[in-house]
Amino acid sequence: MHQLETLYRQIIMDHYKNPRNKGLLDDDRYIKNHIKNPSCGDDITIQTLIKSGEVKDIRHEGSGCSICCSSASVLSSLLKGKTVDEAQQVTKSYLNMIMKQPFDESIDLEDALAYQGVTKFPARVKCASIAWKAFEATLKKASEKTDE
Amino acid sequence: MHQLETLYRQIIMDHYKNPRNKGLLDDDRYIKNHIKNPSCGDDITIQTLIKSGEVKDIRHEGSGCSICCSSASVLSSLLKGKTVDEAQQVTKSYLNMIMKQPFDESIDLEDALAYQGVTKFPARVKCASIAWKAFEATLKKASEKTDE
Amino acid sequence: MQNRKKDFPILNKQSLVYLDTAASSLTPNAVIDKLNEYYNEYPVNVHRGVYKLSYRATEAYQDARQTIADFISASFEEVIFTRGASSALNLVALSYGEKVLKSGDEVIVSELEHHSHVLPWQQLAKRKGAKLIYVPLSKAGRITVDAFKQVLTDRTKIVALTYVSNVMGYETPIKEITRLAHQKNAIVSVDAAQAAPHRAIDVNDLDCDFLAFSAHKMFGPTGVGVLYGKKRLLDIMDPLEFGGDMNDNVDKFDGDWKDTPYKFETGTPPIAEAIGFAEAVRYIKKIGFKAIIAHENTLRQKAVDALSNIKGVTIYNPTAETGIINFNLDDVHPHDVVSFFDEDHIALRAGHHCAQLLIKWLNVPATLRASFYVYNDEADIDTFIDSVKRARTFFSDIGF
Amino acid sequence: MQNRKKDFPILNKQSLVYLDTAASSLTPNAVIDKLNEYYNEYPVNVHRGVYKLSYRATEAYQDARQTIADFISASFEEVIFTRGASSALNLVALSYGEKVLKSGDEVIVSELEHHSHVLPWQQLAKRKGAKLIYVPLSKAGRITVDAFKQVLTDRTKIVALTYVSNVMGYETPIKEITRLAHQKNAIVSVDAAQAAPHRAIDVNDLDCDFLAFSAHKMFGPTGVGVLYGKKRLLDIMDPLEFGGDMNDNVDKFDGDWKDTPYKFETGTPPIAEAIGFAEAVRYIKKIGFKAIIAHENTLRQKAVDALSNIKGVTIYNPTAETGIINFNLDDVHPHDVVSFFDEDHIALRAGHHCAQLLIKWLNVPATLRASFYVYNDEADIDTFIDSVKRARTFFSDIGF
Ligand SMILES: Cc1ncc(COP(=O)(O)O)c(C=O)c1O
Ligand SMILES: Cc1ncc(COP(=O)(O)O)c(C=O)c1O
Repeated sequence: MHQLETLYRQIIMDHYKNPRNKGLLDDDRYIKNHIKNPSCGDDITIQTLIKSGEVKDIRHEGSGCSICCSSASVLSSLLKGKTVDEAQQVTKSYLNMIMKQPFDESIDLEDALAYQGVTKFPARVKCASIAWKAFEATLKKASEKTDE
Repeated sequence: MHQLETLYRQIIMDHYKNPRNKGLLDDDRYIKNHIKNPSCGDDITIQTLIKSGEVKDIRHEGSGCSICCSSASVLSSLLKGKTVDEAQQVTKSYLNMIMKQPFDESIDLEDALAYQGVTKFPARVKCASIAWKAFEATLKKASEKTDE
Repeated sequence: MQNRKKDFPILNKQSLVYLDTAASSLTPNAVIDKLNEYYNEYPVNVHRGVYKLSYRATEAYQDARQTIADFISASFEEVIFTRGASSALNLVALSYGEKVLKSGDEVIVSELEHHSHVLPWQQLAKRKGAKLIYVPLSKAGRITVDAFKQVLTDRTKIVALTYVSNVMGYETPIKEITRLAHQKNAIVSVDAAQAAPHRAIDVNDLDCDFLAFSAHKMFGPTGVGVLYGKKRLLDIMDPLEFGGDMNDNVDKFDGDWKDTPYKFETGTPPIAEAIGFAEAVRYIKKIGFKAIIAHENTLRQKAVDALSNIKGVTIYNPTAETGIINFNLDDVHPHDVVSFFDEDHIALRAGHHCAQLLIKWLNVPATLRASFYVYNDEADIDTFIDSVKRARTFFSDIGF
Repeated sequence: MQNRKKDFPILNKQSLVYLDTAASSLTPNAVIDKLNEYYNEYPVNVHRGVYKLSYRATEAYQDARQTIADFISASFEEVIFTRGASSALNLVALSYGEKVLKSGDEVIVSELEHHSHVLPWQQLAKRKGAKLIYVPLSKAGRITVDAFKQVLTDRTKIVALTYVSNVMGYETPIKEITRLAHQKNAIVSVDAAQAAPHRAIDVNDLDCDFLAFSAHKMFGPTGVGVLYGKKRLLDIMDPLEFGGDMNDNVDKFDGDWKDTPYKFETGTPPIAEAIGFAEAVRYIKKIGFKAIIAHENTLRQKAVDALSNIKGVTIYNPTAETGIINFNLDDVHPHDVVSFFDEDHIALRAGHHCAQLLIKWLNVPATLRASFYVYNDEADIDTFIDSVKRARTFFSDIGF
């Protein structure tokens, strides 16, 4: 078995080939965040609709490798419908997991758990994090808006 | 005896303390050459009057260490009155001598022989060569003028 | 070619097939030893010291310049040490270009250019109201003399072209282009970052006006590159940076500069780097370009032949004359493929290779690039080809 | 201070009293080893590689930036790697100065400046029709807050001053000057090339806007320096050089740039050099500035006391607070003296030290400069003083 098989899990390939929630909407109520990975050219935009403390919708668009594109799709299906607090916790757990930091295992990462294998490929950790970082920035923007 | 004594010969000190032919003239018939040593700030101008294939007069002005200033004085007294050809040969011999190249020992370097000691102080070779290099450039200029 | 792997410490430490020379070459012992010699024996500043150690450093630094001048048949004062090729190419635009380029003038570039040789001119042209003209590439992606003739006009002031493309490995007919450009009084700036490591360069023969390359792509250290310029042009150019060691007399409200090359090298230069660079040049000369070219051709041909027989692999530059292969596995993003190679201890590059215009011209999101140098051997090619085959199967099997 | 000589290979190879740190410091084993580690174990390019070796190089390069950011209490994106301090100081003038300076504006500099911190502003001011204003130096040659107040006006846009003079060793009251300058909305550029090796720097505490230094004066390799800039200012500045790795999207006729620090670092950066620089910073931290300052003060005081007792020696900066002594043997050109020291295996510098304005202010043709660092000890001072005494006798005896 090639080392790489531990990375390309079936869930990941499924989201890569059949991305959920793909394509951006022309809707001002959404918060948009765009992140690029200078080291490999991955380029993802995450578009999020937040209302009454809940993540109502997440859309994504971009180009990149399978890890990068699939993780945007996984994120969108996982966090849609969650409260902002829950989404924040999942995001934090996920990012800690792929960066080999301690993370709260009681939080259910569901499909996103498939990315645990990326820890063995440090050069690809960024690919798996970029969509989530964009979403994290979205939550920050949203909380700043609420504070106003 | 300090190593340096082989460098600071009496002739050198004499020309340093009592420079011959010092000070530039306001005379258009003279050819002027100015050289700087970027590595230590020595700065010498040599002014030469050449007529009918003879070095009629040499003046010099500048600032620098004792080796640099004295060598301009030695040069001026040594080459004044020589034919251009003789001056050229002496200059070539002198520069070869201080750069540890083979040189024609039949050519009498007179006082300039005192600078042979500089070969043991490679960092000072430039100091001993700068006036002579300026004079060499003068001869080149002169020969170009004659060619015209 | 004799086996050179033993000259490279990294190749004796681990299993590694290094196919990323076009990004940076590996460093041989000779160069590492030279750097150590500087730091162990005379790690002091140059130019201004009158003591022996500093004299030694100054001599070594000046010798380095002469060695590199000789390497390209230039003269001492035509060789300027810079931070690297990018910095050197920018200097041409920021000093020479800044001085001569006027509104309405034309600058010829190409889509084969590395960003470092197109962006400086693009931005200068925008600022000056000059026009950036792209040589139309041939179907294969080449710069041809015929295409160049189509864009050369009386308004052409600058021609800025790459000597060897860092993605396609094509050699530009610089000599003929320079001859034509000079007929129109245009000057020619050559990006030789990918040429200098692999081809003998004679600037007199080429007759180009500027030429730049980097040490780290030709066995040398990081942190240093070279700009060659014709003395006549360097003489009329203004320094870009002002400061220590580039000036003669400094007054409160004015100063004057030294002659080239010093007026372009303010501050403490990359001393160890320049000395290491010269050693790298000596290493190249010892092997000889004839041997280098023959060796790279052999490896390249072997790899191209094998790759052509693998289904689902596209080669974008099958006819290149230097040791670069630009390819993709169909339907698999190159970053995915590169991880596969990495696990097989094969290092090669995926991305746009700082040549987005070419990647857009190829109409792909990114490509894989394998590039060869003297430390590669036929066994490396076998390992590489075997890995490509298994990668092809792997990615097909998991559903790409 | 424990004896540090053993950390420096050159001091174990030969008899050497090295008193030219202000030009370049010697290089310790730790830094040399770090450079070797890069060239032996992962001598590859950064940023764009997705394979393990390149990842390691990228991480090491990024860690280096963080280490240096921490060293001056800056943040990661405020640290730009340059070719050296000169290049860094020029970047401030050529990018920030170019953008904001208008005709009639005033730029405050001083005669204590190294050429690299006065010429960039002098030339820019000339080009822009701005006014260069010199802080009048005190009788001792210092920049004082009072004198600064005299020249600070509502038209002051830029204040460009040295933190520690490389000839006089004086420390400028940068913090107070910055406070005053900010009241007039002027920005402050600090040349810390001589400060960073010898003083803890906290850019937040100083509140200066830009600050530059070089690796080679603080145990690091040649070929690299740093520009610190406040993020807010770096954000509005345009890149100077364009090319690979500083851009995001590149189109034929336009491109956009990455954020700071990357937009200022086109091309392959000084990778080994930055990594070695960070190791140098770790070496300094391990010793600690408290110990460094105490040690240098001890040596300096001992040397000044002894020199003051030698007839025919003039010290120009007897009250300096850093380890630099600027002096002359009366009636002997410093280049003559320096050869004497050289024969005694003492390396120190003679000349204008790239500070001609100060040399003119002192009204001498050139001076001798002895500067101390952690590898010097009291025995070095004894050797030095003994040599000065014998030199004094020697030159007097032969008739100077
Ligand atoms: C005070 C000062 N500023 C700037 C510089 C320039 O540094 P570098 O030569 O490393 O560019 C120096 C060193 O010569 C210096 O002493
Ligand atoms: C063709 C070409 N030009 C210029 C460069 C820039 O060289 P450097 O990154 O050393 O500045 C490169 C290397 O990336 C290159 O391949």
